[in-house]
Amino acid sequence: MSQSKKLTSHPAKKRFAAVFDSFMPIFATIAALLVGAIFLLLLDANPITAYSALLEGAFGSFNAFAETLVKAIPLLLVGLGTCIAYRGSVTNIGGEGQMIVGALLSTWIGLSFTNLPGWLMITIAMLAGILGGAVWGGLPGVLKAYFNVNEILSTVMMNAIAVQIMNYMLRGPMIDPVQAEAASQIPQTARLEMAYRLPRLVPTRLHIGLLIAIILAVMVYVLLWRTTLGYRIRAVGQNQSAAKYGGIDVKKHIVLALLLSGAFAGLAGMMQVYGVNYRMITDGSATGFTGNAGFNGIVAALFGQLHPLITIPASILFGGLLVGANSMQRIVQVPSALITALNGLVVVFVVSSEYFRRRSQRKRIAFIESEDEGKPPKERSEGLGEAAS
Amino acid sequence: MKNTIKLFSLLLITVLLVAGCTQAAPPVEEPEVSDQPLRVAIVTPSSMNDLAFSQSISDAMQALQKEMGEGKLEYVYSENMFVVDDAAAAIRSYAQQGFDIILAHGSQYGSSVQEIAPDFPNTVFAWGTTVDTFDMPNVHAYEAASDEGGFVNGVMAALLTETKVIGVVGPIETGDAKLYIDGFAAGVKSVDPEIDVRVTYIGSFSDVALAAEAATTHLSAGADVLTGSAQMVIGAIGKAKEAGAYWFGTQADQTSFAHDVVVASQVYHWEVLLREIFALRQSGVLGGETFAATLDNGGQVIKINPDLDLGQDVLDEAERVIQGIIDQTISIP
Amino acid sequence: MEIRADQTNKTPFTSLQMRNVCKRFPGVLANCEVDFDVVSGEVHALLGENGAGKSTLMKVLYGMYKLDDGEIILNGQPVTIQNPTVAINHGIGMIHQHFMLVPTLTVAENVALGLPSSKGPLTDLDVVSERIVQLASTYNLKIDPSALIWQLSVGQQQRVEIIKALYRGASLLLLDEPTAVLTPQEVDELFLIMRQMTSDGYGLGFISHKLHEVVEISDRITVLRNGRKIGTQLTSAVTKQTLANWMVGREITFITSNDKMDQGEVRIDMQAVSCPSQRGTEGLRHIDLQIHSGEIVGLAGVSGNGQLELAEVVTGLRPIKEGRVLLDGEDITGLIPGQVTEKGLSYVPEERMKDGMIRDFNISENLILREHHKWPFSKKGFLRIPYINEHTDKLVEQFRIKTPSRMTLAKNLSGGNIQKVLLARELSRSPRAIVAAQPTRGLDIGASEYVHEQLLEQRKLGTAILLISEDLDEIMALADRIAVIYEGQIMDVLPRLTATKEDLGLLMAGVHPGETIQN
Amino acid sequence: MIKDLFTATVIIGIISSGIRLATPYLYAAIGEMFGQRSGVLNLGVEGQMLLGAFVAYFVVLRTESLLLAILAAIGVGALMGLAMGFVTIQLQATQGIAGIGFYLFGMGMSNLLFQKLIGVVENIDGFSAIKIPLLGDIPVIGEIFFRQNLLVYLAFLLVPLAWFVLNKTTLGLKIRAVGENPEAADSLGVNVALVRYFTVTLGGILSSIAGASLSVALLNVFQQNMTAGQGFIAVALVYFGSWRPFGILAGALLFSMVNALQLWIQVLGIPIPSELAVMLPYILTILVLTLSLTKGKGPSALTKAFEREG
Repeated sequence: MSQSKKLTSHPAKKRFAAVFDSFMPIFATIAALLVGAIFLLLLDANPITAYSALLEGAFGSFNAFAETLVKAIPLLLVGLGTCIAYRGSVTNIGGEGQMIVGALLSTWIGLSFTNLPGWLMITIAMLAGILGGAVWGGLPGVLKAYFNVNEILSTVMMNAIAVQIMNYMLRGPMIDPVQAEAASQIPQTARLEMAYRLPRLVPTRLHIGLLIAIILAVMVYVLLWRTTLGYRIRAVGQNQSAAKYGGIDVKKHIVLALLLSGAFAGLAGMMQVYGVNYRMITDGSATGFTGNAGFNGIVAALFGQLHPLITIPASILFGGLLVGANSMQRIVQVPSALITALNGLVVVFVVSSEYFRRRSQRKRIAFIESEDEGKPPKERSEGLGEAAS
Repeated sequence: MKNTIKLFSLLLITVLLVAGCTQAAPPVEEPEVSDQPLRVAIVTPSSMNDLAFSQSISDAMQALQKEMGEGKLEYVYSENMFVVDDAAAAIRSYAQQGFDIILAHGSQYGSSVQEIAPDFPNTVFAWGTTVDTFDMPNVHAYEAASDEGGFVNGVMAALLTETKVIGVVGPIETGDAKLYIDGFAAGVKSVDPEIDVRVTYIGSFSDVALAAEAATTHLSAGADVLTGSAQMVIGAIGKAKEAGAYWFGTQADQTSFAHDVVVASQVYHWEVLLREIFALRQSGVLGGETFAATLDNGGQVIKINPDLDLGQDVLDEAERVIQGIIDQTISIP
Repeated sequence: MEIRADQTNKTPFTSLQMRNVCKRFPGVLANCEVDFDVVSGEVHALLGENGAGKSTLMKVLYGMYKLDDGEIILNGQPVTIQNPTVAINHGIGMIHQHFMLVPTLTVAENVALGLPSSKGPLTDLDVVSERIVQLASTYNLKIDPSALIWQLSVGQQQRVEIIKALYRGASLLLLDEPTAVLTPQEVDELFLIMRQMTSDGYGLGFISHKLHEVVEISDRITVLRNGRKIGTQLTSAVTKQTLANWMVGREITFITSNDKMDQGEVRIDMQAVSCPSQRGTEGLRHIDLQIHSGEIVGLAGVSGNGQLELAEVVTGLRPIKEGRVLLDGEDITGLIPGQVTEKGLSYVPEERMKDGMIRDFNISENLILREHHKWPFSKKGFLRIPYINEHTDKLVEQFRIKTPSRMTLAKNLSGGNIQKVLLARELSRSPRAIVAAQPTRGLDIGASEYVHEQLLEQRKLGTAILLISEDLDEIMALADRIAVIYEGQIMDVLPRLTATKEDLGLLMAGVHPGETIQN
Repeated sequence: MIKDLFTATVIIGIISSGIRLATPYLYAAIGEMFGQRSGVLNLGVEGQMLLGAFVAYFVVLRTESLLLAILAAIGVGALMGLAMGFVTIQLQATQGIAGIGFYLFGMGMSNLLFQKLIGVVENIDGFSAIKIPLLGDIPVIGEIFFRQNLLVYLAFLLVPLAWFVLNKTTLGLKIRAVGENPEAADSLGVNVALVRYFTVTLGGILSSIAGASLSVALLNVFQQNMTAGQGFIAVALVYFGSWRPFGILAGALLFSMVNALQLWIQVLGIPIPSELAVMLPYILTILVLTLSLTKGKGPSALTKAFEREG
């Protein structure tokens, strides 16, 4: 070590800066909402009333918070998949389609076997959801690894295909027998048996899926940093040629990363059916079923800095934003399109705030050695490469 | 990183505790006072001015407001609730806010109503379009017999086509759209079974471009009369207008959109049903009824474009069929 | 001079002075109060170990780094160089250590990039190509303007870099470690070009850590250490020993492997191995090469003649088309890298950050790359973190890796320490054979010494070592036998004791000593 | 019934439908291609299209001026592009996520503005078909190719133009260099940020025109969410076309014509589920790309932010 001067800032100050940084997404959200306030004013709505309604609607009561958590479940699950995909350096924007296929498969099984004990069916259904999502995510993986088909292209296309399959299944083979008789033929399945529903946690709509998702978040953390599989996925994601040199089958792990991320989305789809709606209904679009969770989950993971554990609170905050925004729409009666625009603003602001976080982080990190031709430390993403211990 | 996790968990726990402590008070039951305005909340899947399904309920509410007079009827809405889950949250929230009547204006909202209604026994829930009240005392069901209007449109279309080819542009093959389209086809066949009714479902409620191209395809394939259902058909109407082909509308009056070619529109007048629902509530009946907007009760009207010269025989035949459906001498297969 | 005259109307270069230059990066002072000057017609060498701040100083001059303190005076005028465009406009050109070329573009496109075109908004590649040929012939730089960069050898790519600078009318040329990738013959050619340029009035800044080259080519030498200037001397007035001491700050000794080892049986046996290259052309052609246990075989050759392919064929990274590879008599042809690893073969890849290490993994994670799936690093699919940590701490100490913690990401380590991590991983496995490609490239003297010690240590233990290097001095110092590769073929294998640099140089150029050189 | 597909009417119909359907894809995908060639992935195309569609429609509705409409669309597209540029180039935000943000913003804003400023859909007089003299009179071919509206012609002219700009101009050279090796471009004095701002803004403008081509040229109406995912397809087509204008043209035509084909399959009453027909273009696009041997490698610096050290 040479005369290179380490930055010697006060440790307490440093810790404060670190805490400040981790709240950056929240500050960004607030900034976006401030911009949204201008729109609200233009729409003759009082921003203070509106935003209190938002907060109230998201966290203001036990029931509201439960709704927020219900909303957060699919976001968290898709977000966990995103964490894995991101570590494996694959871009999975097929969460919507994977949710649908997972839901279809698990619903089909749930409707086909009516005499099983609830816990057994729920387990089977979860596996079916995982399987469906895994297939729908794994296929683009295979196409990418073995046929060099870009996964952005294939996942976009497969979202559209999944929607059509859903529409067909729900008006055809899987239609509710009652609806098949009726003139209107609403494209929906029959309702699941009472016993098959995911148990509720408290007397609200909040179901056990939340606990499962949180446990899974921990498992994803363990998977990524404590298992050889996670190690391999991350190695392939970071540096394919080094991974190959390390004896890792690169192609296989590209498929696995997409497959696993699809599996989580598939499970999210299953939970929407078994935990919330108890049947599948289609309005002809993906969003009608997923509520955009396939996309928003990606955003939630980003809120959570692509770390499975931080994605838990991030999903809850993001879910709260969505639930609260809807509630705001009801209270101040602004067009719902504003909510979509606000949602977009929040995403843009949060993703931009990364810049400021990185910048202050870079200032904090003392350079390790000066031997390296005086190159500045290019620490872009603390935490992303961090290991378990 | 560890700090971050700790902090977030701390935050989370705080929020949970706060949320737990401030548990919501049960919804206040409002005393029935007759001079209070009737408060209605509407949840619709598309936007309130979609020139189709959602707009029809909005028009009905405005008509009723006018009819009942100043300050007698208030209504709020949540539009674009295509996410069933969000719609459920909206329905529950309106119920908690103590609205008198909640209109779940979308067939996909059935499950949500079924879940929520039992928790709010004093609130009237009306679910459309369907016939299923789940045997609940505070759930009404309403639907539109859009096959009736479809049948009438079909009869007129059959009389107007020269090429004996008629094109239909639909969204997805279900629900109200399918009901209308099947009725339409039956109407055509009732006049001349030889006429070819060709149906395309474009798989989307919003893809205007594909709807337009579907119409163009029908026109290239020889169709000279077109119809279609759902909000994306404006693309198809435009193509019909360009080609000078007749168009039949449904769900709302589409005449204003293309004066030269829109022959007739099946228009819903939900106010007819809503009036009944309001009246029943006054008499203490909160649910259990099934309503249908039909040609008979005026919930459904065939609005014929007066500016088009269709020939008297077509108009007469349409009138005859409408009457026939009303007095049930004509039944739709 | 006439080339420059028709290129630009820039004032000809007379002198450059950098005074009291300071450059800071967050947490580190890269240059501190450095003075450096170049006058027309001279080569002024900047000598120093890696990390001494040589490149930083030049990048400041070229406008790639912002100057924090100090001043730059060009031709008597103080100048501010905010970015490379300004530098180019001042007639400063730079040949970067890592080439600044766009691999998917042609030579002409790379040269034309960023320049105004004679055809306004349209490219004028025909004009550019013509001028390239012209320039190239003046300085004997044979190059095809329509060739794509990725198809060129490293030496050729360097010529493109030189042409790029000349084309822009550079009259002060900064060369950052230009010889690192060249054969002795190519180095001689480069020096010839440099001399011709100085006699044409160019000023040259020459960065190197190779003492003998600096002494050979430069007129003056400035030595940097730890970001500070140690001294400037006329080359004619200074001894190598002084320079070396200035560089390192202590006395240094040069290691050689003079002790004769008993060679064991054949470890690695390549029999008529052929394989295609990266570009789909013939990479290796019927390679026959044996390496014995306890022997270091040096593979000399100009970069791009099949060294990478050979290393990858042995380590299982590249499929073999014909022939076979044996390890201790066992056929390892067609095994995938993981299986080859199992057999006890270690590999130190040439591009360690690209092929051997994962930038965003920490030291622990990088140390287990090869055997993460095996006991004792993992059990039933789970990593054994406590053991891995213990293992890391042990190796960090044993291999003297300088790092604040085992959690430090590889990208935040210095080049020398990165190589130590890599060696720690590869050598701690007690390998039967090692393929080491350019193991000291980019390392300072201290770190290079360390690597050499380690390799010799392994040799003592009876490991078979294939040392691939473009540094003939390194090969001459370490190898027992020297194989020379040229266009995918082994030209000859010479015992170290009888090999001369001249002969090796000829072999590297594809000529057998004694043969008459044609064309 | 399958053989009904092989009649002149159907084939002509498919080709001419394909040309119309491909028009917005061409604008949007070519715009996206410029961005990606310089290293910026923009997933917000859909939002830019919707805003462009709305603005152009609104201007025609109020002023009846098509020129103003296109200028307004260009203005809005440029603003959206600049915003995307600021976020991804200046602030180095993750490009994919930022794009999703802009998609949601554009979709929400266009719906909001529509509801607040217009409310009820009306038909407008958009670009009308222009018959190219002589060529337009050629039987069959004339009808398919030379009786389209201005924006359709321009979309197809854009393809060779884009090829020319990319491969034959100094600007194109800079774009390609910046997308492959920004450090090298930077060392030669190419302003990497500026080049990227240019391409992303151009992309925004072209996406916006893509939307306008729907609302004021092909359909002459506006409806909420009328692009129905076309922006995402456009992004996918850039990958399909291996970042080359003619590849994109091929992809856009393939996708559009298969879409036209599936409409014909339904019109002719060929008995397959309508959903299967609708998914045909998506399946085929994946299949073609899977089986095709020549797949380009994307620009090396795609999605990588560039920042000069020091």
